[in-house]
Amino acid sequence: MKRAVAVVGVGQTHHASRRSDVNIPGLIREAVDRALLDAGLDHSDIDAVVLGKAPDMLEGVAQPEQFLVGALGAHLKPMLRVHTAGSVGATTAITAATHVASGLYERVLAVAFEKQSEGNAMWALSPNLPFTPPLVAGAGGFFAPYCRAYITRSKAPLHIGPLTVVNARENASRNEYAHLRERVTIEQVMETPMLWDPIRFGETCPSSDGAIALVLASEDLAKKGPRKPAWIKAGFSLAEAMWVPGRDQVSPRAGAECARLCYERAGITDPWNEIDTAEIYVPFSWFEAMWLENLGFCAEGEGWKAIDRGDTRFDGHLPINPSGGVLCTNPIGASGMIRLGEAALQVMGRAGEHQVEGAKVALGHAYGGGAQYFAMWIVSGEL
Amino acid sequence: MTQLRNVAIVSFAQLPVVARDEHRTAMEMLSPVVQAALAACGASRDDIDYQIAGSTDYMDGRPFGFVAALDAMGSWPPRHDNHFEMDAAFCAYYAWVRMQAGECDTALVVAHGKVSEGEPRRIMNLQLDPYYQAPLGLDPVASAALQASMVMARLQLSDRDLAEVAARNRCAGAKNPDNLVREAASPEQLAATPFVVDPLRAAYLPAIGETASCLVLAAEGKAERMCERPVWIHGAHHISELQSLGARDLSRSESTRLAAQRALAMAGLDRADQADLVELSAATPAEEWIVCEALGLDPRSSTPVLNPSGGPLCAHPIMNTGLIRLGEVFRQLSGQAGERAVPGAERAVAHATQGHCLQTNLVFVLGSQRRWS
Amino acid sequence: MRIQDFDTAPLTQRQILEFTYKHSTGPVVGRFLAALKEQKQIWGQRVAGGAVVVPPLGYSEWDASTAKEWVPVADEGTVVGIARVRQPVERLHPFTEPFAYILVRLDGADTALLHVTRADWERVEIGSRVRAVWKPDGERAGSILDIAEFRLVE
Amino acid sequence: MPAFTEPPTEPIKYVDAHVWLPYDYVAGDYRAAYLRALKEKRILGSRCDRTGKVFVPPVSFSPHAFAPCSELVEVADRGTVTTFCIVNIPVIGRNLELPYVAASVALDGADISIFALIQECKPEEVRMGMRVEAVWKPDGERHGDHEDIQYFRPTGEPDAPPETYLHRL
Repeated sequence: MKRAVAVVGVGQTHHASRRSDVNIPGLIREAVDRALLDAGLDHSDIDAVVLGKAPDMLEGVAQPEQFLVGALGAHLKPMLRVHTAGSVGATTAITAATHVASGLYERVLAVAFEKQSEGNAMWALSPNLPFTPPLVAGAGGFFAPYCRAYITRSKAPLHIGPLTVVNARENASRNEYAHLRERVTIEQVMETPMLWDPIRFGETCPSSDGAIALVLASEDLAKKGPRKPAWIKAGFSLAEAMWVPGRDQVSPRAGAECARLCYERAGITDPWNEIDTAEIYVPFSWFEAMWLENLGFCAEGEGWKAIDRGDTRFDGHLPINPSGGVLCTNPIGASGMIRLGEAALQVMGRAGEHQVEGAKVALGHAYGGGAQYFAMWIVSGEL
Repeated sequence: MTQLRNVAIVSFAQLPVVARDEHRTAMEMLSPVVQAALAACGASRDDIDYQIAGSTDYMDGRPFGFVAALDAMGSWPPRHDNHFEMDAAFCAYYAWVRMQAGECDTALVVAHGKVSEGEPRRIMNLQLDPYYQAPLGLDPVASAALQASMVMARLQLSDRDLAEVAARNRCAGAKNPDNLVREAASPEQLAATPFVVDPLRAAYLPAIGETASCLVLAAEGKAERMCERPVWIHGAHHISELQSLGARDLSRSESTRLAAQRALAMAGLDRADQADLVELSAATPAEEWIVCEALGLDPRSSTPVLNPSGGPLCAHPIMNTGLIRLGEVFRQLSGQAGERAVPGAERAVAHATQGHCLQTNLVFVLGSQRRWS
Repeated sequence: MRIQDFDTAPLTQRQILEFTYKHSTGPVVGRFLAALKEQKQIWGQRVAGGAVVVPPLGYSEWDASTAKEWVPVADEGTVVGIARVRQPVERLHPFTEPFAYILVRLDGADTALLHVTRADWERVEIGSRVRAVWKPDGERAGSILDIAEFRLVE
Repeated sequence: MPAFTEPPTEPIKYVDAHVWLPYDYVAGDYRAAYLRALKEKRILGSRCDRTGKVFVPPVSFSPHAFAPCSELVEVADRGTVTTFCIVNIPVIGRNLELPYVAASVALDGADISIFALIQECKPEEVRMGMRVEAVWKPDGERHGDHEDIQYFRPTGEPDAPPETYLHRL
């Protein structure tokens, strides 16, 4: 990158299945106001706005960024709208960071939201269309076969999925913004109905309303801010085609390549030991083990063992999703940016009760499409 | 303005705009266009560092419509990628920003939209806020008419003033084989067409159709090797305005004015009329009056040449329209405009827009020479 | 076999994407709509700089600042923009007969309200004075359409 | 003078928006040929001009090699389950008895798997590597759409060896 860029403000809403106390602009403004307050700035300090969200059919407003210009403080400013499926929140933050890195902009506001309670996510995400075979219901039906393939290949024991949920909920209990904050036991997760075998109801992300905003600033301005910024050491978004013979949806090449590029630029040679915590996009329990391998934290077939050993717990060697992650909070379009924002909070030392002690370097990650879109960044407390 | 990186358009391809292609999906329309754009600049798929697509799910009639574009663009091995829910001209802007950040040297910018599958008037109603404006059923034709009534009142424009602008576009557009509407027409003929939503007549509405288009951008050092006559970006900027139609002066385009001001400053120009030609995404002659005013241009003047392509009145493939403006400037300044070539053209302005009543506007300034040495 | 060897008659299919969304209104839009229903009163909000915005959103679209106090405005005002819809689109437009969209600057407001006129669609002009025609009691549901239309003030 | 000092404190909580959008979708010639062939109990794919890989359903352009797929070929109506899930919740618009098995099936002769239903066996009997074949609707009842293949069922052949499917989803 041409110049250093930092996160100087993070703001998010309280996430819930229904935020019917606010409308769409109100939800966004809750996050934006908090991010600006956090950065000690106001709207007049912002040069441009980048908005991300997943399919417009979730809320039934087409290109809603247009009606949200006023709510975003983007009137008479540049404003762009990103949509890269589930990874969109992360891609949006990276797009905003690139604006600052270019030297054309000093401070850019990145915002992502989803207000799923306005519609029906299942319908919006997988309507039956002519000429295409009806898929199984929902994203879980699409991804469950890949979880099965992972289990078969890695010979992972079947409690790993539920154990991942136990860790996530334990973490979310310390995160005041999380949607599902009740602690659960492995037995409780196992008792929930099997929706898409091997994925149980209890191993599935919720459908949430929520928003997040990040303020990104150039090096000079970040240093002047009231707080310690999170420096973006690397950030990339990669994608791959769906119908590629031999494409491996369990460990997609785009994800591995994106991680490799991030490590290379951030000067990381041993992610397992050099990264202090990671916020990774786990909408279904088994993806945590899968991504640990795809991201190069663990060798192939070893991801589940790290979970089984407790290494990914809040007090483990590499705490994964100290916020509770997507398994506890999933406003789809915002989820990716929440990962990146939570990673930033960790290295700023301001994650509150879910602060990982001494976290200096963190990874934020998201994916989307048919495990095709990957976007991630590495942030550090040190420039 | 600080020194920026010289970036050029090195290739452009599109399909002729049609009302409906019943034999190909959006993706089947896109692949050959990408292939043609790459072939035209001698690039292999792997020579491209970055790709970005512009489309909308509602126009595609499905959620995640753009995901299939990864396949249509040949995204294997994995590619650095992005997608905007916007006209692809905004994607071109962002690819340029990435090059300024030093993040890539070459970029593929594509637009797709199977517009004929849906009904744009209904779909674009859903762009309006869901509390006050959308429930009234306002559609883009009616909102454009509201805007037309206001600019006509303020500038004291007559129906004839709209007809003349439309006729100029139609006469120019007759020479563009990629247009949907290719019949020249006189102001009298156009002023005789029926009103659809007064004050807009049938002939004052854009020729909505479908296509796919692809632009290749390259930074200095690579651009010269990919193209004999690269067309360099001298400046670019975009600005949005609030949506509530009653809370801004629809008869003016402050966002176009501000975007142009900054883009022209980057280009080292004072005024848009220093360009030899201007390609606008204004969808009606009334919008063209508004955008021209914001750019300091007279829509009746012959310098600079306005919309040599014929503009959206001759072909408005939604999501592609802005990108095609850049494509047209490339053709003009690189000597590939055929019969409609503007002789001696060296500098141009291209404009793209989003939303009802010119809510968001993007202005590019381009030239046949490098901007920065 | 090449694609030309097959029946290439176009294969197309119509399908309707249909869904009823439930948009939360939040406190400001929700109270504005409640006033239409219960009070037959149009309210605006004063925003930074002093302008009265109608209909209100709770914030200023100009600078994103939070709106200040509620301000009642008249249900009568001046037309600033007109679009006469000759052929309404079924299931999109609010009428099946010709009508006009209008932007009305209500007395006391600094922005214009988007609405419709059915009865006076041909006669209304920029500068015309118009007044709201309210739906009768019992038919108002808390919607912008609780104002049935605007009509010329004779 | 207005009769009220402020709007009602109790807001209208929701605005309902009935979205009604007609679309007229185009199948495209390749998909049309594929669907029409189903009527004749044939499954078509397309072969990549550059790599020879076969895509099912046929595509006009290979996403893999970014080259045209000019040749249409017929693939078998039987293949191998590469992976699957057992679904316990209903699909909108499809009347299926729960639970059912949704599988990735690699048809013999194809390089891409299709999603398919597996029936005529208990869900717990389905396994990766299982050989399955299409069960077609009877003659005269096929209309050239995806429903022409009702589902796939086990063939009873020995399972395919793991190396043929484990890394091929």
